Amino acid sequence: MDEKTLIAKRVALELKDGFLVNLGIGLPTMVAAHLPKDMNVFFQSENGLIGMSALPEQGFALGDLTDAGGAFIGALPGACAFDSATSFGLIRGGHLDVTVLGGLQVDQSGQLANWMVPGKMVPGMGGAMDLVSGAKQVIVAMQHTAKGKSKIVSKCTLPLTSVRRVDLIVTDLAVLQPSDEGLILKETAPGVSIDQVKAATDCELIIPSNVPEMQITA
Amino acid sequence: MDEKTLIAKRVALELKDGFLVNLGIGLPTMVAAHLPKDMNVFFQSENGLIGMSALPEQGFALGDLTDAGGAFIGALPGACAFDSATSFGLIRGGHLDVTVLGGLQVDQSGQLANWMVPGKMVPGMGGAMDLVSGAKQVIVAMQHTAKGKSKIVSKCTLPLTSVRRVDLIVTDLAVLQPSDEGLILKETAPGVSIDQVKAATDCELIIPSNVPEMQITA
Amino acid sequence: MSKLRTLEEAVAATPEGAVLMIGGFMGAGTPHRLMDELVRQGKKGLTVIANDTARPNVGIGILIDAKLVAKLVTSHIGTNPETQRQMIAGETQVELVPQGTLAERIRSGGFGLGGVLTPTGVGTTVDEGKQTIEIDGKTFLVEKPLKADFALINAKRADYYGNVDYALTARNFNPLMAMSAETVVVEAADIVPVGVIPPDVVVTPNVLVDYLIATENRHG
Amino acid sequence: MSKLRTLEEAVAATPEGAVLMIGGFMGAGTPHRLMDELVRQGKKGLTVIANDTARPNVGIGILIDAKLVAKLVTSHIGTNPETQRQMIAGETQVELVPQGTLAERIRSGGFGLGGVLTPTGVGTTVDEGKQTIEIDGKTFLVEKPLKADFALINAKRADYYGNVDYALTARNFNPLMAMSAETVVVEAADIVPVGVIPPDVVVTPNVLVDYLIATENRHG
Repeated sequence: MDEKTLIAKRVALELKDGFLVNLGIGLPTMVAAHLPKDMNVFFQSENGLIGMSALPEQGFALGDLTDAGGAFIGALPGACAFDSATSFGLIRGGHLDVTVLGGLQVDQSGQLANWMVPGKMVPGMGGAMDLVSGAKQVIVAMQHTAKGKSKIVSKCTLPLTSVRRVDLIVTDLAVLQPSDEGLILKETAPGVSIDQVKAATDCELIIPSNVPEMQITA
Repeated sequence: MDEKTLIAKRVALELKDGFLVNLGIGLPTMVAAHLPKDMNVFFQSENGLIGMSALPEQGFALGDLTDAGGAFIGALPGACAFDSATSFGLIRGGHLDVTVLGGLQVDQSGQLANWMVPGKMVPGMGGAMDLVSGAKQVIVAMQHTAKGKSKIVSKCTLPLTSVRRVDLIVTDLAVLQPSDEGLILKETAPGVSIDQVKAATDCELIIPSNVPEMQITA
Repeated sequence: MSKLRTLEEAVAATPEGAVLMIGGFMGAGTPHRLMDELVRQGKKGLTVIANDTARPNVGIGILIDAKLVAKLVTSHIGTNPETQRQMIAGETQVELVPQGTLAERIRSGGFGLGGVLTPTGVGTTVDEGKQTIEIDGKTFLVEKPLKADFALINAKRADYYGNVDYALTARNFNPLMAMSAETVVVEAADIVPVGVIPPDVVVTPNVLVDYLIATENRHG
Repeated sequence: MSKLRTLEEAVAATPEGAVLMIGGFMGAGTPHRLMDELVRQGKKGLTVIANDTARPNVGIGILIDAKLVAKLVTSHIGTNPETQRQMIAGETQVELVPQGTLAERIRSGGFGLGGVLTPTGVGTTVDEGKQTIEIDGKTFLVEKPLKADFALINAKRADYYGNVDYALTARNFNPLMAMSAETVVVEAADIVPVGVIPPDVVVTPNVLVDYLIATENRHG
């Protein structure tokens, strides 16, 4: 199993029947493919739809039915469409149960930076700031390191997405839970030791006496 | 012609093709019946409809189609329904061309009181405060006097509906236009002298050299 | 999990003293069966947020008649003399709010906004005790968001997921309230299979709705 | 009076340097014929308020390609390297706004509100130079309303009065913008007789719409 699939499968375990869920572009989108078949989760596309699905078949695309990345999607029976103010009312108003987002950095206090690298990348925050400020649960899904450097740091050096503390961080090495005291190591990835996680992390971790391995089905 | 019909007919002359218009309960509602047949005015019911009409026929009522007073209405072809926030967005946002409202008092500065008589009548302001604050034109349609006392006063003693100056006052005796300098007597009712208007008014009026009579068709 | 509830179950879930948002405008768009059942179960001490209390024996007026309402946040009570009597007698506490402000306060509660900046009411008795803010030389009132424990909603149709649309002027405050309450109870004229209401026609998204009041099935 | 205009007439009415709100999200729900005609007529110095600039040669991206945009108020330019290049080169001034804030700022402009009180952006670079307000112990940014000279709207259908509905995710910012511009221009896939769109299905009320771009009639 590649690292991205591992992360997606682990995040999928956090979703529950009836949840309204937003998946960010990229890795987070992969989560949808790893839900139990009998679980009824509603996916919101922040450009104005609940009930999005993967495009059911080649040739079934419609230019007026796209995701936040502009890619063609499908709509499940029971889908509903709405304008951007309503879409972000759902997000900011606490109606969105879970948002899964990528990250550039998460720090010891649980704050996320994921929209800008000054002088290098200025994409704009899109919906990220509203999603992190407003969702009931914010899950960051990302590689633990990039180009050999940890993305888990003591204090974000990149511009913050929100001052709100995220709820869970799922990486290819570990599951971390931010708390008042710092980041708690909740799980390690299959075959990864606690020391490997610590070595790949640029800040202190709180290590409980028992740190189980992620329970991921092949 | 009775006094209310006179007022309604005079107000009707202020409406123009394509206007969005809100008529208050009571006397203002009568304005709709006095428009030229070929004029296309859109009436907004603030409870959430554009395109309201009188009930076309006995037996054509629907409980889900009522005016702001709860009375059954009709909907013309091209009508549209919306929620209360949108309805007042249209009103507050300056999309409503004209609102015609009743009044308890209007004063020399053009401010209106029409929602409360302390100790006597506490109906609540309903939509009146938004209508007076937000409409492009506010026309007050009312009797000039009530129980022998003028409703046009130097300073409102009743609680104001808004600090915004109304645009026109149409009574059974006169048409008055508020200005920076005070109330200008624009027209007198048929058979009513300037002195009669002054006698029935509890504040100074500005009297132009030429004050025409209202042009009302029988 | 099915959202269907009997009328009795849905109202039983509403504790005495609850804060209720109730849709409707002079009775049109008010969930009438829920009103009747609240009276039958005698739920007392309610805070009601609603445009109006219609008339005695009509719409929300029947909760007033039954003396169930301790506090009322509303734009208009002029058509209900019993509400006025209870207010003057001190039996019901009444907060009068301009209608457009009431709509936006309810919306802002459900949309996660800090409140509403409105010109309506500035310089009137409505602005007493309220914060004002100057923006580009204009003065606005800061009006606070409203939230509720329960929203009681009248709909034209719901599907079994809880997607809802509304009928004409019966829409009014209903979709706003469906965003702003902890538990949203929908009394629909019809409950239809999922997929029957086209996505573009849905006004209230399914995820907002908690209970659907079962309709009576008269055949079969 | 008919609201029908040719594409050429409608765009000719837009002066150079105008403030335009343009619907669409990555091209879906952007009025493409109006985009093409703006480029053909070479309307320069525009201020564009829009969610994004899609990609080069897609959606609003074609206005960027043609260097017509002097100022851009948007939530995202990450998918359009040419917009980024123009920003960095100082050719286009870009104001980045969180998407939900952008939607509410546009709405508040058209709804006559003084602005938006949002928690989004507090404590980030977005709050620089902005007023904040404390409400019941929580801090909110005061974000100002947006208005435009023209709104360019993509619709599924319009009737000849100008009642409009939208298709799926092509709705996005379009109905908000239709409330907030002096002149509203609608490019609809279909223009249908008055009465064809049911009152409950209309999203943008006819009175907001000024011009309807005539569709090509291919029969008869």
